[in-house]
Amino acid sequence: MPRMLYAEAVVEVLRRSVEGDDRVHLMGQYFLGLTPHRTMVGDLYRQYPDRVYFPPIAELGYVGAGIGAAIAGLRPIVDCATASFTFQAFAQILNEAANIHYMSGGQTSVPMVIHYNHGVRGGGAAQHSHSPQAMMWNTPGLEIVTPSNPADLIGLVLTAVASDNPTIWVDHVRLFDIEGEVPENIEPIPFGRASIPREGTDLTIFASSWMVRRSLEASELLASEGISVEVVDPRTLVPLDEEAILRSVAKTGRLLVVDECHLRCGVGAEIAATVAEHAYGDLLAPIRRLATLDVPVPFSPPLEQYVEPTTAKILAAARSVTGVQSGA
Amino acid sequence: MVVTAPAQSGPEDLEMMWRIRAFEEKASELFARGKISGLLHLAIGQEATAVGVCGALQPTDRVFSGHRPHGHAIAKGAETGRLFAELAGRRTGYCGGKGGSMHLAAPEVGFVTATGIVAGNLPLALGAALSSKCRGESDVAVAFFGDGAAQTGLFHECLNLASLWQLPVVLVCENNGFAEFSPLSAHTVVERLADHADTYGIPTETIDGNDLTVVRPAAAAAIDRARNGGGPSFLECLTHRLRGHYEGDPTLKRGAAARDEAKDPIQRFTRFLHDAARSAELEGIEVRVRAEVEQAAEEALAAPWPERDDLLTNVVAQP
Amino acid sequence: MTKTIRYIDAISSVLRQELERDDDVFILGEDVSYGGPFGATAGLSASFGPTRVIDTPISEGAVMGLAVGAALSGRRPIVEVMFADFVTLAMDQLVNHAAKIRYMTDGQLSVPMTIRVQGGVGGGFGAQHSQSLEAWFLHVPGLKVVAPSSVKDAAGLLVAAIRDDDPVVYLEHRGLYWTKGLGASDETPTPIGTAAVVRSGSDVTVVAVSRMVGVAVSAAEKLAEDDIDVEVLDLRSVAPIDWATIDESVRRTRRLVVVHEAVVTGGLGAELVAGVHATAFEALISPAVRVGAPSTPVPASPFLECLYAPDTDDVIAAVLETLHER
Amino acid sequence: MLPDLEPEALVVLLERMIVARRFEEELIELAGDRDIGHFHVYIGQESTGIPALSLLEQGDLSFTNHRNHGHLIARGAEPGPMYAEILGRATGYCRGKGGTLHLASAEHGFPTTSSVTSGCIPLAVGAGLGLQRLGSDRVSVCLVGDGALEEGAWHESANIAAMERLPVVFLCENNSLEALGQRAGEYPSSTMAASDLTELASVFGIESVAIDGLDTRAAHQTMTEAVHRARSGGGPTFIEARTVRWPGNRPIWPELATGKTDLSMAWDASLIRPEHAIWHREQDGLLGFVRELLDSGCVTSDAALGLDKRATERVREGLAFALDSPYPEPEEALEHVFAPRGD
Repeated sequence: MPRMLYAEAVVEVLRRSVEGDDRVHLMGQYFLGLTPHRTMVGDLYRQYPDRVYFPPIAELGYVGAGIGAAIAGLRPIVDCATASFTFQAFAQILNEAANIHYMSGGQTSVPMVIHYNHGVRGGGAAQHSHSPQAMMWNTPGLEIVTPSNPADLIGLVLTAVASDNPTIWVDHVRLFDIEGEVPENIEPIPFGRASIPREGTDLTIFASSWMVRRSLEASELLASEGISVEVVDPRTLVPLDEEAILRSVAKTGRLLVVDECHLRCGVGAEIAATVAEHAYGDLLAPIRRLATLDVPVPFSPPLEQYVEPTTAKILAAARSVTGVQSGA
Repeated sequence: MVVTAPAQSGPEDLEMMWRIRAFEEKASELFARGKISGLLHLAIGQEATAVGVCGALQPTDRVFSGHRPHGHAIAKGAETGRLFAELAGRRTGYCGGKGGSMHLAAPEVGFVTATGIVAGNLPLALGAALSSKCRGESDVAVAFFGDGAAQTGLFHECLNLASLWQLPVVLVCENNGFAEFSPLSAHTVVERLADHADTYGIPTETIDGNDLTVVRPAAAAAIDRARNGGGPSFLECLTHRLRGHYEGDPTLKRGAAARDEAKDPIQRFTRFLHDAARSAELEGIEVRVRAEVEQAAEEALAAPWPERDDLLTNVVAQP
Repeated sequence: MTKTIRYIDAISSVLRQELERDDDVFILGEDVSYGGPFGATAGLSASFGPTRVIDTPISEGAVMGLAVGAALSGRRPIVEVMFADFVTLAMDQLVNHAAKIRYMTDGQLSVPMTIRVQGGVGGGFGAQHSQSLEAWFLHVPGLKVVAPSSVKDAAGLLVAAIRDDDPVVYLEHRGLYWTKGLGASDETPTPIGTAAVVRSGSDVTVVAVSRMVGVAVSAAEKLAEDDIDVEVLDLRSVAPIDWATIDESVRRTRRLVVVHEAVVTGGLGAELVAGVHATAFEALISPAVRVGAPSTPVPASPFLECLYAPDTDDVIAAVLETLHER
Repeated sequence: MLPDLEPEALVVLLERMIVARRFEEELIELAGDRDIGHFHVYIGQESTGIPALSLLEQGDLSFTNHRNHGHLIARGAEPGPMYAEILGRATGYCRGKGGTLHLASAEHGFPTTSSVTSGCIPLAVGAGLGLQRLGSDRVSVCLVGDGALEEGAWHESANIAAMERLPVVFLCENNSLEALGQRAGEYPSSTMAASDLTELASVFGIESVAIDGLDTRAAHQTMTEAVHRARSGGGPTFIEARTVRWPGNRPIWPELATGKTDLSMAWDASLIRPEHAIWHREQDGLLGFVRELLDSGCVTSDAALGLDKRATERVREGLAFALDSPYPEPEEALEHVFAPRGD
C-alpha cells in the first residue's frame, strides 16, 4: 500500500473533493497552517483558480458567507486556520450553521465543511493553541470529525464533503508530518464508527486527533511493562460511536481519556460521564481524564509542555489506573 | 494641565529606531538558532511609526498593540532585556514567559498589552479611552494595527464607537500593504483605508509612515486633539515591512527590491539629520545600541526558566 | 430587615447600590438607559447619567472588548448582553482577551468586569434566543461563572461579581426574573465558588443549577411523599465548582443526579459526573444520572419547548433510576 | 408616487399590503388574548417591502430578520402556515421549530431567517457567492434594519460582496426614526456615528441610494435596477429606505396604538382622530398607497374595501387554520437536527 504524509493527504482529499464535485469550492488558505507544507496547497489553488476563494481577515464574514453559499447550492470547504479564530466566527458557526436545518424544520440544509487546526503546536501561547471542539460538541447541529492518520483523514473528509450537514473538520499541525498507509482506492468512511488502532485487555485509552499518536506511543511502552492497552479512536465526535467505547470498557474494565481540550467540560468530561452512566458495572477503577490543564496555554516551552497531555503523562496515568507502580 | 506633544524629532529618536531594529534583528537570529520558539512577527522597516507616535506620548498614555508589537513596546519605554527574556520564555520576562512575543505587556511604562488577534486590541484601546474620558483624566489611548485589521468587523464597530462617544483615542494604521501574506488589493477594494474613518466623521490623515519627520508632527497633532477633548483621530501610515509575515515564512518573496534603502526609515532619518548638520550627534549610535541589545539578549538567555509552580498562578486573582 | 422582592428587582437594586458605592463601576449595553428588554437597569440612567449607564450600538464584539480595556484601566464595567446567544458575537473578546490577559501578562494586569447574560428557555424565543451556555464558559480558564437561582443569591452573587478582580459571567435566567423571594437587606456578597444545600437529604444527591434548582426541589418534595429523602445542592457557582460540598454530600448519599437546562452532551453535567467519578468512585453505589436538554437546538413551538427543558417528572425518574439500578 | 406598473399589478401590491397589515393586527389582538410569546411587527414598512420584494422571481433568495412577516407575505407566503409557525403548530412552515423569529419558507425564497441582528448579512452575501459561482442569474437579497449596520458582520460582508462583485441587494429598512430611545427626527440613529448610512456601503464602491420608505415607486424602481445590476454581473447594491416607526411598535411589545386600520380614512379625512393624526395623514404607507391609487383611478373606494374584506377573510381563515392545527408530535423535537445521512 502506498504511504503518504498526513499533509499530503490533506491536499489529496481537497483535490479529490474539488475534482469529484463542481459544487465544492475552497475558501481560505491555511489548510496546512503556517507549516512548511503549506506550499503544497498552492499547486492545487493554481490548478483550480476558479474554485478557490481567498477571503480577507474576516472570519465572521467569510465563514458566514460559506454558510450562505452552501444554502445557495455550493458545497464549500471553509478554512478557519488556527482554531482560536473560530471564536470570531462563533456567531455564524454556532448560531447559524448549527441551527438552520432545525429552525427551518428541515427545509434548508447547510452542506459545508469548516476546517481548523487545533491544539498545542509549540509557542502558540494562549491565543493560538485552542481546541474548541468541546464547545462545538455542546452545540447540537454540527458534525465533528477528528482524524488521526492519513487514511482516516481522506475517508472521513470525503464523507464530510458529501454530507448535507455542516461538518467541523479538526486537524492538528503536529499530525502533518505523520506518515501512514493509504489504500489506492480509498472509500469514504461512514461517520460514527470508531476505530481500534490497538487492541488490549487491561486498559482502554480513548483519544482523538494528535492524542491518538501519543496514546499509541505510550501503549507500546506500556506493553513492555506488561500492561495491555486498547486504544479507541472515535474518528467522529458527532456522531459518537458510544457502543465501541462501552464494548472496550466492558472488556478492560478501566478507562483513561486523553484529550487536548481543557479539562473542565472538555471532550474527556463527556466521555467519562457517558461511561460512568452506562458502564458503571464494568468499571474496576475510577475513570481518569488527561487533558490540557485549566490555564490559558502558556508560551514558555517548559510551561507549555507541562500543560499538555504528553506521552510521559499518559504513561503515568495508565500506570495509576491499572494499579501498576510507576517505574515498574 | 494640557500637555503638548513634541512635534520635532532628533537624534534620540534615531537611537530608538536603531534599538528597535537591533532588537528585531537579534530576535530573528535567536529564532533561527532555536533560542526563541513560537510565532515571531517582525516589523523591520516600520520603526518610524512606532517611534513617531510613541515619542509624542506621555508616560501615562496607554498603548495597545497587535501581533507585531516589539517596536511599539520599545518605543514606549520597555526594556529590551525583559522583552528578550519574554520572547525566550524566561522567568525574568515581562510576563514571566507566559505571554511570548504576541502578548507582550509592560503596563508600568504604558505599554498595556499586545494581542495575537488581528484587530483584537482596538476595542481595548477604546475602553482605556472611555475610562479616561469618564474619569476626566487626560490620558490618551493608542491602538496600532495593520491594514489587514481594516477588513475586520471589530474595526468597523470601533470606528463607530470612537466617533459616537468622541473618545480620546488615536487609531494608528500601519499600512504596510500586506495583510499576512496577501497584498491589500486582495483583501479590499478600498484603496485609502482612512476613507472608512471619514465615513464616521473621524479626522484622518494618510501619511508617509517611513518618514519620521512626517509621522511625528501628525501624531502629535492627533494626540493633542485627543487630549484636549477633540475626540478620535485616524492616522494611516503608509509603510513597508522588510520581512515576511513571520520568521520562517516559506513564501517570502520580498527580496532585494524590498530592501530598497529609500524606504528604510532609519536611513532616511539619518540623512535628514545629516542634512540638518547634526552629523556629529549621530556618531556611534548604532554601535552603542547594538552592543546594548547584544548584552540584553545575552542576559535574557542566561535567565532561568519559569518554575512549574508558576504555571498555575495568575489564572485568576490570587486570594 | 428583609422584604419579598422579585429576582429582577434584586438585580436592579444591587446595580444601583454598586454604582453608588464605587465610582469606577459603570454599565454598558444596548438600550440600558431605557432599562433593557426586561427592565433590569430601569431608572439607573436618570440617577447616574450617561457616563455611568452607557447605551451602546449593536456591536457586541467591540463593546465586550471595550469593557476589557476599561477594566485594564482600573474601572469595573458591567456589560449587559441582551441574550446569551449574542455572546457568540463577542466570543473572541471574552475568551481570547478578558479571560487570558491576567495570565498572559503574569498578573501585571487585572480584568475586573462583570458580564450579565440573560438566557434560558421560555416564551418561545427559539434557537437563537434561548441557549444555556455555561459549559462553554466553564471550559474557558480565567473566567468565573455564576448562576443564581434564588432572589437572595441574585443579589449576593452580583455583589460578589462586581467586586471581584476577575471577569465574572453572571448568568440570569429569563424564567426566574419574576419569581419572588426574600431579598438581602444589606450588601452581603455570596462567595463565588460555594454551593448551597437547599434541601438536606440522605438518599440521593441532586446537583442543580439556575432555574433547575426549583424544579429539583419540587421533585424532592414529591419524592418525600414516598419516603425518598433527596438532598438538593444549588451549584450557584459554575466556575469554580465547589467540589468539597458535592463530595461530602455524595459520600453520604452515595448516589448522584445532575440537573441542568442546557444540552446534556458536553454540558456542565458531564464535568460534574466525571469529577465525582474520579474522586468518589468507591462511594457511589449506582451510576450517576444526568438530566438536561436533548441534543437539539431549542425549538420555538411552546409545546415543543416545554418538552425540551427538564421538568419535575424527569428529575423524579432520574432519582428513581439511581435507587433501582439494574 | 405609484410604481410604473399595470393597474392589475398595482392591485396585487395593494392586496399584499393589506394582507400584511391585517395579518399583524390580528396577531396583536391574539397576543392580547393568549400568551404567544414575543414578536416584532412590520407595520409601517409595507410600502417599502411589498413593492420591492414582489418583483423577485422564483429562485431568488432572500434573507430576513426578526421583523420578517411583511417580507414573507410580499413574496407570496400564506397567512395560514405563517400563523401556524408563530403558534408553534405542526402545519407551520418550519413545523414549529422556528417560530416568529425564524419564520422561513424555502419555497417562497426564504431558506432561513436569523434573528440575530446582522446574522443574515453573511448568509445573504454567501448565497450571492454561491449563486455567482454556480453560474446562476438569480440574486440574493439581504433584508436588514439600521441596527444591523452597527455590527462587524456588516463591514466584513460588504467588503466581500464588493470585492467579488456579488449579485446581492442590501435593502436596509431604516426605521430608527422615533425608535426606542431615539429623539424625534434623528436619522440615522443615536448609536451610529455615520451621518449617512449609504456611505457605509459606498466606501466599498457599492452602488448606494437612499429612498423615502413611503414612496412605493422609489422602492419598486430602485429594487428593479438593483436586481437588474445583480443579474447582469454588475455587483451589489445598497438601498436605504427611510421608513417610519409605527407608534404601536413602542416600547418593545407591539400594541394597536393607532387602532385597527380603517381604509376609509384614505378618502374620508373626517374619520381621522387627532391623537394619531400625523400617522394617519402622512406616515401610514398603506393609506398613502390607497390615496394614490384612488387619485390615479386604478381602484375605487368600494373596490379597495372589497379587497380589504377579502384580505381580512383570508387572514382570519389562516388564523383559524392555525388555531385548529395540531401541535407537532413530541418526538419531532428530536428531528431535523441533522439532514439525513447518505450512509
